[in-house]
Amino acid sequence: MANAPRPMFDTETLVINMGPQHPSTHGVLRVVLRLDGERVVDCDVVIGYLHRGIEKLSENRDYTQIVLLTDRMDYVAAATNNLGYCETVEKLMGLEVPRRAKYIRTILAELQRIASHNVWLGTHAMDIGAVTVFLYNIRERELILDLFEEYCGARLTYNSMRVGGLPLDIPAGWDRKVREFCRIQEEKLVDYELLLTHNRIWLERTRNVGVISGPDAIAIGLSGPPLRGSGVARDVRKDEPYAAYDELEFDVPVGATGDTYDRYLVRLEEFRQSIRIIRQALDGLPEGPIVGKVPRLIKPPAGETYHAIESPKGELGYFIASDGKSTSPYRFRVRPPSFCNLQALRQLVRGHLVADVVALIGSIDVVLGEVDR
Amino acid sequence: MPDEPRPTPPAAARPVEKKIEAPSGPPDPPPPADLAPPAFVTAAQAALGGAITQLSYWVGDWTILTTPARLLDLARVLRDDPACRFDFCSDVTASDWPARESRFDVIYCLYSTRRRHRVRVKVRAADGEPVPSVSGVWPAANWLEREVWDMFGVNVVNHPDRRRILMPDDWQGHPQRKDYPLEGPGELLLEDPLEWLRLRNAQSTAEIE
Amino acid sequence: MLQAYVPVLLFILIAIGFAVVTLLLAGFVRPGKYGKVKLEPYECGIEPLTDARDRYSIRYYLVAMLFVIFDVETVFMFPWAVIMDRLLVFGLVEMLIFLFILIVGYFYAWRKGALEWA
Amino acid sequence: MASGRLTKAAHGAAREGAARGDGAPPATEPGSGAEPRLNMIDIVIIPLLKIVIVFVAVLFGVAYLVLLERKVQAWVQVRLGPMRVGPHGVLQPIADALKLFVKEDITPARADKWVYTLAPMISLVPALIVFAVIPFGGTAHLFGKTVPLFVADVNVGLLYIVSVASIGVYGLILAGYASNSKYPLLSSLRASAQLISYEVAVTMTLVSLILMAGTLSMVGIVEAQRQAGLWYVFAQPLAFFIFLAGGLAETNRAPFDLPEAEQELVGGFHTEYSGMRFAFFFLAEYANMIVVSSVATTLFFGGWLAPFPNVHALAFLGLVPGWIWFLLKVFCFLYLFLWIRATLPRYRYDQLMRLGWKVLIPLAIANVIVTGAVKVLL
Repeated sequence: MANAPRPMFDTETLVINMGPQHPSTHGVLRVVLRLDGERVVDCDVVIGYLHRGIEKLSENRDYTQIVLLTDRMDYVAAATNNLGYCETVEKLMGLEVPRRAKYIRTILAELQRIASHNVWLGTHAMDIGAVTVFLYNIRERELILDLFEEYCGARLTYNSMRVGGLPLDIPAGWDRKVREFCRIQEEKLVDYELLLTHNRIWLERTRNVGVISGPDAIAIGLSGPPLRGSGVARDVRKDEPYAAYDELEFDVPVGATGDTYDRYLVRLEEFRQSIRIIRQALDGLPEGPIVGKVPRLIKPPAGETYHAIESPKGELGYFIASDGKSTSPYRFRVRPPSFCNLQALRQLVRGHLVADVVALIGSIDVVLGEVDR
Repeated sequence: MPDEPRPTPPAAARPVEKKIEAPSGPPDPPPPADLAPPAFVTAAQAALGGAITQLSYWVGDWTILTTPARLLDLARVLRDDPACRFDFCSDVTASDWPARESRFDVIYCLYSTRRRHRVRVKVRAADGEPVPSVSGVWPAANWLEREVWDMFGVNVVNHPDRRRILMPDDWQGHPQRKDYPLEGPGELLLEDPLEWLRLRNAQSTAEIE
Repeated sequence: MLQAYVPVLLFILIAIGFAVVTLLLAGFVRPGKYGKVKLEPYECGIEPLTDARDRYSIRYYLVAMLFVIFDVETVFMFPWAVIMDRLLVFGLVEMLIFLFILIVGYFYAWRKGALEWA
Repeated sequence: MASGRLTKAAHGAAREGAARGDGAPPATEPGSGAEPRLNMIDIVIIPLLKIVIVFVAVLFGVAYLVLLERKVQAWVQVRLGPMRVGPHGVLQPIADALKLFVKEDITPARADKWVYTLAPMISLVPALIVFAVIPFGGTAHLFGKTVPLFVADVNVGLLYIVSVASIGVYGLILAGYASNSKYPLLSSLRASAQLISYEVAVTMTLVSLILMAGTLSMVGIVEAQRQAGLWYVFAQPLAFFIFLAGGLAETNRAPFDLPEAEQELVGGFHTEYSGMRFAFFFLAEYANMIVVSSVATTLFFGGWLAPFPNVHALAFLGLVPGWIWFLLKVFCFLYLFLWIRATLPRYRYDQLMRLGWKVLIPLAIANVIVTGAVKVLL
């Protein structure tokens, strides 16, 4: 493109802090940009402003109490965090979870994925300047929060699962409301697409912005929609099924070029796949208990394990080491998908403009509560 | 010094205390005799059997233990061997077993996006013992190793960018060590308590101003 | 002829007066509690590492230069456009020559990459 | 000190204006033969009245445009918008103005204090004084006198608008520079690059309009449209679209609101501003929106002319006073602005510049050539 003699135009670079107090860094992310005009020469991503030491805290809490701490990591998708944690402890203890609990967990996790993607789409579009989509998405997310409120009484940090199953069965009529929500969400998806998918400005702002190839994405540790946007069909739900995913049918959408637009398309398709999963799970929801045989005192035998699930942001992994003597984990480690995805930001933004930095942070979909823990 | 108000309560009499005396490491049980190791394990063994000090199997997870010196060789084999192809570094973390002489376990959780299998690699390292960085093998390990350094003080060497990541740059101590109290740094643990106190007071006066 | 400008002048005076008086009046009612931190320039909560008034990218100057060239030439066309009725073919040919020079300059700038921003 | 200089300059100008006002009657005396008192009324009092009315109306309009924007955006976004201050929030602008009036006004420590104060004024004043030459209507009969519904009809009206409007950009540049903060600086660089780029395209399209009308007077252009029986939007659709895009860009409105993109530059050049000085930027932006809408209405949509003058069945439309048509048209433009803002994402800097320099300017030049050729050949 630029056949201009580059060096002639070189000037001193401007160092500018984007964040931690910035409207588009999705919390307290700080990106130190080195700019030549508006072009990003280099950047340094600084995190840790929301570090609360959840890992350390968890090593001083009971296994049952930790569920509550996991809520505070990816607060946009708290139930997913609960699910990952509970499954890890169950794996460590060899607990069997009743099928009904697995199905309800799947429904909750997928509702949560839709809620999280709603927040993502809204904020991402707003970062690029399309304000209205945000309000639409928040409207739909509100319906999910209502569903969760009816299920467990909370709207943001649910504490909605427990080791071995669920604390509560679904209330009467809840499934009907979930179906109703699915219908509404499916309709509204068309609205979002009308506003964005074929919008020329949207295309110009997202196409060929932050392109990352499949092998590069794997190497830098991307997971979830950003990885799938680069054409790698990797989804923990398919590859290492957990909960009830092995009994449900769904597709894993992948992108072609790995740019911001592909990541957008992948997530939009995931809305539809999640709705599909929820419908199937509701159709096949088995009867039975919601809690398996769980010892009164949760005290796994000595040993350690790593277990990953597919959170809305990517691979959410838990590594738990038990010493076999204590009722709290000896080592509790979370592999937050946002943390690893955020690492790619530097690679993505180099050579792009300031406006793209914002678009790229949005397209990675980071939640700082999870990055910093 | 005694006149100075103590910045935090002493580290003694905290629940952490009872952990320090406790376990000396995870059992890392060997695989049962009737269980055939998967292809990636045999391939790794065939490629550099000497590097694998121990093999462990627990609740479905395979763990390969190795030494810091041979870590990079093993990492390359695991990434490049056609039977392994562990191209995705899920996680790098550590755990602290202070009762043991080489107190840190550095744990690498690997995944193959092509073969769809997982393995963990584990390295035992003493405090200050150099552990080579694997970020040359998996660029994803960059930040993860920074976190390991930040939280545990595992001496990751040849790292392209070894800075603290979650804690402030001038932080003293490594918070996820077992002898680091939950409520924050007591002066007992500090590498140089006087220096720390001086910095802290200077900072708080600066804040007041 | 110039009478028509009197109201314009009055308007300008009133507008300036409005701006000045409002600011002065606001000065009497607004609070003024000053603190050191409050007066820091905004940089997302971080103390600025460097001064903002640094040298910045030359491309901005390039835009300014191109603007001056193009805008001045456009303004030249205003009187021409007004009396086009009288100039007719002569005026058209003259302006085409003028525009031709402008367009040559435009394509020169384009080829040189002066129109590549960023 | 600078403000002192400014007021002094203003005094000087006032004296000059007064002198001219006094000096004018003798000049017209021989021709008109009327008593000088009447001339005084014609030249000073009536314009003064009109100025005050226009001025207050513009300020009022700007304040309520803010409310309108919030309401329109809210309706697009299925919510209610301001509802608390007064019924349906109609008193919201007053509350906003009052709040900004009594809000603390901070000058950053390292800012250039005088420039910092001057910048918002430089931004606001041109936005307001453009209204001096905008014809709001034809004539009205008041108290037995025929009063033209515009403050002034100067023979270089369009040139006046172009030149005055381009002063406004200095406000933004100086604001960014004076703040001595990086976001405002980046923003003011963006603003200057963007505004001057689109200025070229817009000025160029105006040339083709002048070719059509043969005059620079705003009133003259409307009259020319009346005589031609054709609104220029139909004769010059391309020019209209270039003007619209350029107008959006020059008023910093979405999708070209890059200089104040709050998601990137956190508000841009007015990041550091607060209180009344911030309010000035705000006023200027919305006043500019009204300016662009008014100019577009005048140039392309026949100003105060009623639509369909030739259709007999719709002749009753001509009974509606011209200024109502004018306001209606302006309102439609403003609504379009707000609607666009609620719908479209934002352009990126390089795309914006590319659009301006590589698309709009060539199109505008081509349009001028074609218009000139057609005019000569027909």
